[in-house]
Amino acid sequence: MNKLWTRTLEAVAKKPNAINIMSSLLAIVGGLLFGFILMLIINPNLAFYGLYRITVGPLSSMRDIGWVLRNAAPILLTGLSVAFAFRTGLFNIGATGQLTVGAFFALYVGVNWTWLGPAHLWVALLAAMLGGALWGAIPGLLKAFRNVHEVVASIMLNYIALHMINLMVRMTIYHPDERALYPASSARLPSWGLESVFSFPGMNIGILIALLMAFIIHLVLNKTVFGYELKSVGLSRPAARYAGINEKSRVVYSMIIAGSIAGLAGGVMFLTTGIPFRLSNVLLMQGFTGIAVALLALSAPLGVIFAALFFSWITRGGNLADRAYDPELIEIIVAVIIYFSALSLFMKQVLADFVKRRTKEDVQLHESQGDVS
Amino acid sequence: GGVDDVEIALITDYGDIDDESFNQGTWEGIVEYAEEHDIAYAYYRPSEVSDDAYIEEIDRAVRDGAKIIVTPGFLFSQAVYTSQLRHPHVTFILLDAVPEDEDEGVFVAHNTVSIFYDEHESGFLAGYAAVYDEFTELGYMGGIAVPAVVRFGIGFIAGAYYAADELGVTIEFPDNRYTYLGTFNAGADVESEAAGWFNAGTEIIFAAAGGAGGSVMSAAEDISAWMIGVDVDQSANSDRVLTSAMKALATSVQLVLDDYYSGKFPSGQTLYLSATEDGVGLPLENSRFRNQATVEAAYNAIFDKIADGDLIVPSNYDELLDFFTDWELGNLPITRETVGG
Amino acid sequence: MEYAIEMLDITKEFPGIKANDQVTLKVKKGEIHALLGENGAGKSTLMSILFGLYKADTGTIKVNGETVTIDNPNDANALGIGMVHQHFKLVDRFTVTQNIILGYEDTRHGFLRYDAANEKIKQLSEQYRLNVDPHAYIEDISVGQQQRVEILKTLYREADILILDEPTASLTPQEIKELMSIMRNMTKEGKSIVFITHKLEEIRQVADRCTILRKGKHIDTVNVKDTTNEQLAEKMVGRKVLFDLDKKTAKVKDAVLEMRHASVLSPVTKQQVVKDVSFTLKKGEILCIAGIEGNGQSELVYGLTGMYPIIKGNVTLHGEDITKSSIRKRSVTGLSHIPEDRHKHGLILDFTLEYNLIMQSYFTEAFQKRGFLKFDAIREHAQELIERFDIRTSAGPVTMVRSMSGGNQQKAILGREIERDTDVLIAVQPTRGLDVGAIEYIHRELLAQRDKGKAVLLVSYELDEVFNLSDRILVMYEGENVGVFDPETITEQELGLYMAGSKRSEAS
Amino acid sequence: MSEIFSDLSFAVFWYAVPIMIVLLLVSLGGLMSERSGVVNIALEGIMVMGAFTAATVIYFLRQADDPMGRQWMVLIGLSVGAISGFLFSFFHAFAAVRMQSNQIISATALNMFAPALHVFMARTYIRGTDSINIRTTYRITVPILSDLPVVGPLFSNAFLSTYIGIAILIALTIMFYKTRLGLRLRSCGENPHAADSLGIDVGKIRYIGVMMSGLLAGLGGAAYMIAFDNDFDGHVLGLGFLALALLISGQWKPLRILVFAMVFSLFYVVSSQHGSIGFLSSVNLPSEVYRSMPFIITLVVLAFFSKATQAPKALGEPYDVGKR
Ligand SMILES: Nc1ncnc2c1ncn2[C@@H]1O[C@H](COP(=O)(O)OP(=O)(O)OP(=O)(O)O)[C@@H](O)[C@H]1O
Ligand SMILES: Nc1ncnc2c1ncn2[C@@H]1O[C@H](COP(=O)(O)OP(=O)(O)OP(=O)(O)O)[C@@H](O)[C@H]1O
Ligand SMILES: [Mg+2]
Ligand SMILES: [Mg+2]
Repeated sequence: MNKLWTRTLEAVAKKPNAINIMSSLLAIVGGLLFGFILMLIINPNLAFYGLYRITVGPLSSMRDIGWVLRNAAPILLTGLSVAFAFRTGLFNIGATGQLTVGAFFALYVGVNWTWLGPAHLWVALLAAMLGGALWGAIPGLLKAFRNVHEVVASIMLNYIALHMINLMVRMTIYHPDERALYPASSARLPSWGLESVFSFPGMNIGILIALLMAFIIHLVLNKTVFGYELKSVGLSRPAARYAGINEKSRVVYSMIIAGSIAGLAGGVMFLTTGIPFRLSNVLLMQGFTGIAVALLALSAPLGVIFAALFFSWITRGGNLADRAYDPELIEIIVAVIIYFSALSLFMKQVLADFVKRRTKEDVQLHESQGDVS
Repeated sequence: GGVDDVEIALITDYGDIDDESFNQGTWEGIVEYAEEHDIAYAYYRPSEVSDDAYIEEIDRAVRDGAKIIVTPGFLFSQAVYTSQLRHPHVTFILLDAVPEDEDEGVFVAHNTVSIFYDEHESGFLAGYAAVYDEFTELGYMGGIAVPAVVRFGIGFIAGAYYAADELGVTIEFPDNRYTYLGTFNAGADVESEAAGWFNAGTEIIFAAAGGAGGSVMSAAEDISAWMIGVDVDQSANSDRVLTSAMKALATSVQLVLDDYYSGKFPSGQTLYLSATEDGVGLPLENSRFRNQATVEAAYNAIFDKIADGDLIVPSNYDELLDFFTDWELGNLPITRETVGG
Repeated sequence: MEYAIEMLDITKEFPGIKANDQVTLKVKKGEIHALLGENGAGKSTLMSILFGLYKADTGTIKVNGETVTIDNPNDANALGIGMVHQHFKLVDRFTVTQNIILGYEDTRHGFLRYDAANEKIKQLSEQYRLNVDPHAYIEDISVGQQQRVEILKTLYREADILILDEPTASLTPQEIKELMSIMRNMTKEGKSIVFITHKLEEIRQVADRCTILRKGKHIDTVNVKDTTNEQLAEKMVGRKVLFDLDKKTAKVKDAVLEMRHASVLSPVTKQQVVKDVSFTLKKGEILCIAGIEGNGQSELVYGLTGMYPIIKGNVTLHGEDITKSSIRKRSVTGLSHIPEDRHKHGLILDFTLEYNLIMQSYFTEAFQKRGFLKFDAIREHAQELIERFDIRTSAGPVTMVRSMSGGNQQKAILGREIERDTDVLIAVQPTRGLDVGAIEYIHRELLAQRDKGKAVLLVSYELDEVFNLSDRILVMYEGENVGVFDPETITEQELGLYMAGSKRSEAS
Repeated sequence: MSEIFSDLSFAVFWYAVPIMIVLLLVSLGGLMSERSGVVNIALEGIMVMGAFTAATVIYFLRQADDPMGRQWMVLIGLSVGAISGFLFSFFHAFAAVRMQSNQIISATALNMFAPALHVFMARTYIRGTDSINIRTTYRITVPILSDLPVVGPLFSNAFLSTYIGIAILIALTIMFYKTRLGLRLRSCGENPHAADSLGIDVGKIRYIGVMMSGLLAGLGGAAYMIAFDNDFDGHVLGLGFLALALLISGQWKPLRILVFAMVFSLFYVVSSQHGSIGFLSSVNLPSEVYRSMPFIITLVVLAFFSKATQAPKALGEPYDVGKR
């Protein structure tokens, strides 16, 4: 037993990824602990109920799991977008704007181009990516050729998108209930039976699309020449240039791709009914959640999958604990978890030391036994 | 889980029950009634703005034992359509909308009543009273051009010019003093825009813009100008609120609750509450008219006219045009593009 | 005899390596004490401990006979110890004065007193003939001047024990001469100096005694007068080092690279830094571009490789005009480039070694198929190069390059570029900051390439390197070609005159 | 003509200036942090924290029915906002400096934390609802000064925060360029290794930088709430990010930041008052166009005027001695 424990620890010690994952888990546990203490302080009698609802609640029924998966899809994509940009040395704080533009493009096609027939949905999704790409391209170009800091450009573009898309919707696909029209049935994400599996009408294939995207990005970044170039530019522009990589164009491409992923999130969110694309002057928060998701995943495309699922899960838990504790409590807890995950470096150190100590002790243990025999 | 039971439940569409508007009005009605007859009540905030979330919240209310579920706002039409069928033994009060399904269309089930308000009449009364209170430069700020907001605006125009004609005064209410802010949220830009109008001479702004109305209030305070609140009596929020173009959310909900408990529930009906039913109006007692007496007299008179159907208040742009020609109010300075709807 | 510094049995371990192992160093008052050792021998570490940047695991330090503890640079300053670091520690966007007073500021009513500081700095820089302008911004002054600012820092803090960590690594011959005389002046003032360098000649010129480290261990401390360079080198490397590279006569063949009346514009300064330069590079020769640093040599190379634009004239490679071609185009047409700044351009420090080794060829059939990388091929390729150029690493192909020592990083670049087997090899300052062992190795490789019939263009600021390797010498002064010479016929002094601009030949 | 002028001067003095002050305060906060080498995208969250605490104290002070002059409440509100921002930013400092962690993650955490805390507290302990309402006018008119010819308007119907803001701008700029702390702060952002080798405690300096940024951002949040969001619901509508944008646009230099803050807030107000400024009121574009105008203009300005970035060289790198 002890040996097994040690061996796993050694395995962990060898694999840096494993250490990363463990430190992330540690952060999560720490955050939940903090939340529990908070709940105890606020209302002791409900604390256990609350913790139970938050953690187990979202997994207690297929329906709840359905919720988790459905809401994971958009933040998985925005997270992916941010993570991808990070890996190529750019901070895409504009995901929310790209998402908004993507959503409009998708809805415009989804509402009007009914003549597309069976292709309708897929064209709408492409439109979403196109819209996002467009909105991502602007800061990319500005950075590459007028060296405007991408963060500034993106922030400005977030607001421009917000207001201009409101206008576009008002002029083209407006529904008097302060929202965009729902897409035609031919442009709605099908559920491929997931609906009945999860007995949740809101369920659709959005999550599958998101997962697919995550794998594609994983491949692009880690297996392809293009990914190699992007990462080079991300790590050292001058060196990339020396290596003959056209770093300007790579910057633009990477923003275009990041944008298109965020745009796709817009499509996945709104190519359905029952979720209105509302006219409002507040930025869609999925874009910002994406930043947290990407960071919790240490910008690894596959890690993003888990980070997004986790976010969706814990948020769901928060809503389930409603009436015992305000859902804002969960937002607080999530924030704390993110914060702890920021301390991952520290956590890793702790883990590494711990692992070392354990293994050392063990070795000594065995040696002493050896002496005895 | 140790959460106590509920009989009357309110589901908010978005925002909280202190939105100085729909949720608040309805909630106050429920609280008052429930406290009086001590009935358990509670309100629920859906996790997001989506039919699924609404339906789920309704389900949860039902699980908590809710017998009556009040859903204020048009966003609920689909959710109530679905739920009224899934919970035939639960009663639904839907405000400002009818249960409607994307494909199936409208259907008000036996366990549901939907209530509309004639906002245009409320707006008319506000404009009328303002002009009678010797305001000559008026403006209108709507949140977003949803039907109710548009009707408020149209009524306001009609009322203002109608009063001006009666009094034989000329008023300033030009095209660029009628706008939709594109938001229901408070913010510096809204406050600044309103202040700009006041500074340029506008004396009073009718703000049918939810939270954004608060920014108009701030502006009015800063520049000691006036504003007119909406939906609920907002006089308490600021002493710059001249009056409020109310919809009797509280009272209407209470009426229906009363009917329900006395077994006279208007099953499957769609009620249009107008002046006739005291469904709309101004809170005279809390208004700050500069010449209270005159305004009150005029108000009561015109109110009865409307209530008795002697005066038909326009509710869309075409009717507004006709209204102007019928009553020879001169030509309408505010364009169709601006009013929209 | 009294010692200014005694470092006794110092041990310092970094994760995975003992940088110092029971090292002892004793520096007499008023002497210049050289510290010699291969790359990674532990010189900087030892000095960092003395200066309070690192904390020794074990061992004691005495200053002027007193046992002391030095936990941070402040303690060191208090004890009159000052250090000039191997990698300059200057704030580019600050003025000279700001850099010098930083951490040692003098204020009146809470405001900085620049006037007083400027005065003191002027006075010091006259006393030691450093001539630096207190108001100049660091990013605007030459490397040599930056060096002197570092020295001024220590003088400003009235240090009387100075540590100079490879101060000459990036200086021009002239600047080195000046530095040496500055050092002598300082010892006249009674200051003691620890002098780290890889250049035995310099030790011979200024140092009184020399301590040799190898792989973190103390090997010996000797009087410089009583030992030969060969002995020093042998102690340092642990084997005989051959100084005379048996250089065969060049078998020069036809021209590959030609530059005609080319002018290069620096995107940074927007200045025309290379003016109307022409030359021809032939197969089988090493053409060396000599000159004092900052006379357009680097920019000339940037122009050749396409990193800077050529605004006038043209360049042909194999007779093909590449004046306007992209960097990639040129490198595939047959240019290899060992860049001047190995950290900025030559390597991606946070990539693995194997990834760095394909920087110039990842896109070729060898390493990719339909846009996907061939990881096995990449791994093999890395192992080959590690073998062939004996690149020392902690984890083989997957070592993070950042963690490798300077010498091995340079070997990696060299290997990558040579292995591409192009006709033209451009090497800029390939031996900067490397120990004699590594230098010897690299010199041999360059000669080997030339003997294989490659054309080598070498940019070097060190005359002995120039004379040891080159078949022809092109001297640049203020961006112009002031003459091409035969190393056999021209003397160092004469070349020096051309480099200083006081002489021009019509032959160019 | 004169009418247009009066419209404009109204727009400027009543609204552009207060908004500019808010943005300026927060950007300067960002400056302190980023010039010391620590990225601070937590400005948004810290603003919320400042606004929330300020709103809370004023709310309870007012329970006692304005026991003191309004400006006293404002002063207390601002101070509390500043202090809470200062304390709140400690968490970012701790993670970014002490723990050498990714500086964006901890900041993101703060951004998520503050609004949640506001709503939670407001609902559970303060009012039972999302928002804390302290609505009234907090404008101030200084007796004599307001009659002065040129600067007069600056002293009538202004906010206390305006004067505080201006004072801080001056003090900070001097501190930044003329004092020991300023010099050390900037050195830590440019080359911490150099600073360290000269015996400067990089960690300490960065703590100071980050927490000063917290102080200013908190102050800015409070100032915003008092001036424009009297019914505070835990959102500052991205002003924190905007301030960050101005910081970068201003190339991390106080006076350039001032310029950008001025330009932006001017366009912001003018476009929101288009309906009432003489010549503009005739141009009748959709309101959305006007709303996006200030952002578009800023972007265009940047596209034409941003040269090589002057970002602090060590910005965003956790400082660890070992790294070579
Ligand atoms: N901060 C550090 N962390 C880990 N290893 C280190 C660190 N600093 C130095 N080392 C290792 O310690 C050994 C000695 O390094 P040091 O810089 O002292 O060598 P050096 O003699 O100065 O070499 P050079 O002549 O190239 O400057 C090297 O193997 C180096 O990789
Ligand atoms: N050697 C000096 N003598 C006198 N004054 C100096 C000296 N060096 C700097 N100063 C003064 O210190 C102040 C700050 O100068 P500094 O060069 O740091 O500003 P800056 O570099 O423009 O700052 P930023 O990096 O924000 O552009 C200026 O007033 C400058 O005049
Ligand atoms: Mg106000
Ligand atoms: Mg060294």
